Amino acid sequence: MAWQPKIVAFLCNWCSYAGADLAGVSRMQYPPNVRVIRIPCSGRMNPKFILSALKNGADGILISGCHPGDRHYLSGNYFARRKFALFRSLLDYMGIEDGRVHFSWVSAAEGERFAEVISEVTEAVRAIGPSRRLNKKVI
Amino acid sequence: MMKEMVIDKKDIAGLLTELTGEMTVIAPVRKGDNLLFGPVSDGSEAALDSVNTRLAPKDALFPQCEKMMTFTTDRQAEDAHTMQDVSEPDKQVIFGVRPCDAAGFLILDKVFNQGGAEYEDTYYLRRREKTTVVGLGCNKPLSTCFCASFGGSPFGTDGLDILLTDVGDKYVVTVLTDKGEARLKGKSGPSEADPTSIEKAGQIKESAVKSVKAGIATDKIKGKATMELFDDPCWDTLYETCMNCGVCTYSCPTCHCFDIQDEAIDTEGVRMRNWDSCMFSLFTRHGSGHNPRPTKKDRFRQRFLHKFKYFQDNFDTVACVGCGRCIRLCPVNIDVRQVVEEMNR
Amino acid sequence: MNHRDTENTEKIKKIAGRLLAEKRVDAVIGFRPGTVSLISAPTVARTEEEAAGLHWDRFCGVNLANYLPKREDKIAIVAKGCDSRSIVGLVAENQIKRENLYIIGIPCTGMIDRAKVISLAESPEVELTENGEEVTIKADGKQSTVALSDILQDNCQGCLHRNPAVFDELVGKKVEEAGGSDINAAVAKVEAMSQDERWNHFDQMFSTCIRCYACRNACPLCYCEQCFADDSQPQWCGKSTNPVDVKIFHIFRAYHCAGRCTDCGACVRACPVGINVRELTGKLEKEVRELFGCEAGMSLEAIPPLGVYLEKDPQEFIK
Amino acid sequence: MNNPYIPKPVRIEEIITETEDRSLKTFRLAFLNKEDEQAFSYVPGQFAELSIAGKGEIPIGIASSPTEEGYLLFTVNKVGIVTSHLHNMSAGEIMGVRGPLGKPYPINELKGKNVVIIGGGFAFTTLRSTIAYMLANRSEFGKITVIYGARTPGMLLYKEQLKEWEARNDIDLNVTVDKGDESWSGKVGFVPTVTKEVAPSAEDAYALVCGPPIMIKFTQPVLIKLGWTPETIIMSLENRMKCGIGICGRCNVGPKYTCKDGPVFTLAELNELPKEY
Repeated sequence: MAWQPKIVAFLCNWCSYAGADLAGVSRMQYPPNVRVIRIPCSGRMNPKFILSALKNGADGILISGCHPGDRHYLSGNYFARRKFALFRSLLDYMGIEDGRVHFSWVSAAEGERFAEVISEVTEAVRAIGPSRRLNKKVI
Repeated sequence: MMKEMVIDKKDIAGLLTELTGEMTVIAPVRKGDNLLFGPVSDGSEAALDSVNTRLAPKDALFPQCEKMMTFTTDRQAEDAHTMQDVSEPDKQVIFGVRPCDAAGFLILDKVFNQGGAEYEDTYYLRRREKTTVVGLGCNKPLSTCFCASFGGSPFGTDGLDILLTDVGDKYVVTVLTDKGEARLKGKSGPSEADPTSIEKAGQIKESAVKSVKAGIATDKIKGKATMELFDDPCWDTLYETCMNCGVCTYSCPTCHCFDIQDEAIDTEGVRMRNWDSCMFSLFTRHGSGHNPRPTKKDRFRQRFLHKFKYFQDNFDTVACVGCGRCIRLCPVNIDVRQVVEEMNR
Repeated sequence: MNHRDTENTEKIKKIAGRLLAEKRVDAVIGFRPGTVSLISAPTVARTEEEAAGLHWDRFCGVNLANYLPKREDKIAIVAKGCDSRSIVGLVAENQIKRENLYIIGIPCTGMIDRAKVISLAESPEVELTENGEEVTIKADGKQSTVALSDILQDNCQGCLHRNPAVFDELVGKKVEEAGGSDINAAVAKVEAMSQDERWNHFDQMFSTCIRCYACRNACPLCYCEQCFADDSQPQWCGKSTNPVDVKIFHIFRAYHCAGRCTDCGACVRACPVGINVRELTGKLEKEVRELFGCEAGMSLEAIPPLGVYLEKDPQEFIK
Repeated sequence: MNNPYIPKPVRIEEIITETEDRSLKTFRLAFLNKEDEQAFSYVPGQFAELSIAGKGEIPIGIASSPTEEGYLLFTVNKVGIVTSHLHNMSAGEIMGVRGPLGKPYPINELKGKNVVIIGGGFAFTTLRSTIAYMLANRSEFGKITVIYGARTPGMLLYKEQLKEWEARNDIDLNVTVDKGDESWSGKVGFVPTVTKEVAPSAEDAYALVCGPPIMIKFTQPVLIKLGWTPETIIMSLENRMKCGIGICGRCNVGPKYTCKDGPVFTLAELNELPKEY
């Protein structure tokens, strides 16, 4: 079988996870390459999770939360946005490929958008191939 | 056994390259701004015309990270969950070792072989047995060199199989052991020693030995009770500027503490050991959170008591060879000579 | 021997002696002459006699703010521009009480990089003489003259804030700010590379790392009770020199300093194998300045950049 | 060359949940290879490194006695990575054992003497080994007195065994809890207090004391007051360990290594050493 990208998606409980749910109950089609990890809020997202996932074999990462202004915990995603901006630029600077780590805002009502985001992310990761740069080999 | 030969400096690279055909050759090599011991694939990579390496060559005998065992947790495998020893190391020659660092090997030998099969460190000993150590005398010891304090010398031969003495355009090659002899056997390069070179080597040695300041005294430490030294008020201020990093321990030719860790991806993994440092708080912290050495002061004191008191009690020698690396590399200029002076009062 | 800055040394001794005599403080954290060339040693003076042993020169690079977290006693501390900003950060992060501190600010025109001197002199045993903008280096019987600016630490060459941001007393007069023409020189060099080149550059750079944690421990910002690098459940990075674990350590170490780093250069100076970790912290320092318009430690009132947000913060990278 | 770092494979035969909070479980292990079992010759007080591939090793005192043949017992408190994983394993699974390690209790010196065993909490494990050993060789020892305390009745280890010992008349068993419950009819009180009540005679006797630091701290003066000398009070230390054979450097207490020179020390020996444990 051809290589299939493994993508880890960190979804906030209130918006993006519900969006994924909606996509599911609406029977929307999207690539099956995503493993979802639910987090309480995008503000809970610690960049350590991103590198841990890459280290342990993920080919791509998606972090998704509530749209700014639409958020459950008032300001969590605003703080997260600053953290993500810095971390993303640090990863890029270190030479981690564009298209390895993705961020999106998906609301609970956007099932269709969720499916689109997943397709987009999957294709982007597929295009750059398996992750090697921060993937740990022990033997 | 002892035999003297000479080799032209320009022939050294060729000799090393020839040796790479037989075994791993470890020598000082340039890595960026650093001079570090590392494997060479061609003799010309070796840099012998410089002061001592940034870090001690102990990594060649006691690697910073060493695989000890492999395992699989795959249920299908017959030997699932059981540990398999790694294969034996290759033969190696460590080339260009300074006499202080060679003395450091002798300290490590004591630690890794404490007698009786259950206290013999297989990994160290089998690598040690397959290692030949070629030394390089120090023509110009630095002001931070104090090897003479512990019976060492810039041209000391303890722990060496061969000693090289730089006499200008050639080295005088002093063959000290059968192992050393075997390494040179049949090699092009080394030839009969000429009296002029021998004489010159003697002069260089004499002036180098004179230039090493006597350094530090440790004579009174052994006689003191452990608790007397432990409770000495000197620790209350000596430790204060220490940052508890691992520079001194990791650059030291005699520090030997390590950690054992399992690493696995999916079902395949290794058990490995990594250098560890008594400077780190995690070093002694129990699973429960209790830490017998919770403060910087405790950890600082441990390092010096271990080197100069405990090690003397256990092995009748101090665990320091006077290479001076910790003095030169300490980010906050903690000087072992001053600490020992306090301990030896 | 190092070339002593006699004028400032005398002033520091005097201030420290006075503070101790008046019992304004319990101790003064400053420098004493080093035991080897090219470094001065941090020291804690508790008596007037010890204060008389204090010292100042171009090798007082260590960021003394590193010794402050969780101290309860009354402390006077000698602080350069960058050190004073670290102190501000520690006060803001509740690591030390401002009222327990007496900051002896010292305007700084740069610290000499010992690695650069050793590399030029090809010997660690060096005698330096400073003559205005020039420095004479004597080593191993040889003598050469170089421009002072060429042997300053990279972070000093580009320093934007040479005068202390906060102080209780100033040693001497404020110096002219140099403007920091190339504070991001090292970062710009890396940014100019292609993605693959950048990866290879860092892969190479971190290959000599020995995980001694000197960069972490020399940093005044690294005061966590337990560092993420020591976590075991989960273990964010393994303990070996595996290249992935080494990079993960350095990425997070730098990231943890984002918006807090004052570019004091402590990490680079402490590294025993000459890794320029400032290339990472410098990148984040630049991003924080450019994206959020913040510089760490400039005032006691400012909220750290990751503790606030603006609705108009950049988000073009988010789908 | 014998490689002292390689654990010998064992199978988990049985897992017994010891305490009501499920934090302590006893693992009965049997070697896969007969020759490994024969080579594993131990004395009460020694410990072994339990190894789980992919998780690591932990030093645990041997709770069984060499007189109990065919298996080893280890009672493990759930604290870190290895112990947590171990607690989730099941009978039949394969793991490793490396040892025996360390200096045991001085069994030969105890022979012919009265022996007082004072234990608290989950430190009772190697004391269980010692008691089982002495009872199996009963005639070789004098009077055996045991004082064992736990926080609550539910936190006592080896409950079935305690009942068996209770029923014997050749051992003076004093089990106490800090706080009883409706089902508890035994002693209530801290170990040092019970020690004072029982007042074991120092005459021709050794005391083996093993428990949490707080218990040790208050029991020692009680014994000293009763006329015990530091030479006859024997303790067992615990420290973080990795190699278990005196090399890796972290478990030292002054010049002594807990793994190699200990874990068993007399109080007299410990009095000369820093309290780094």
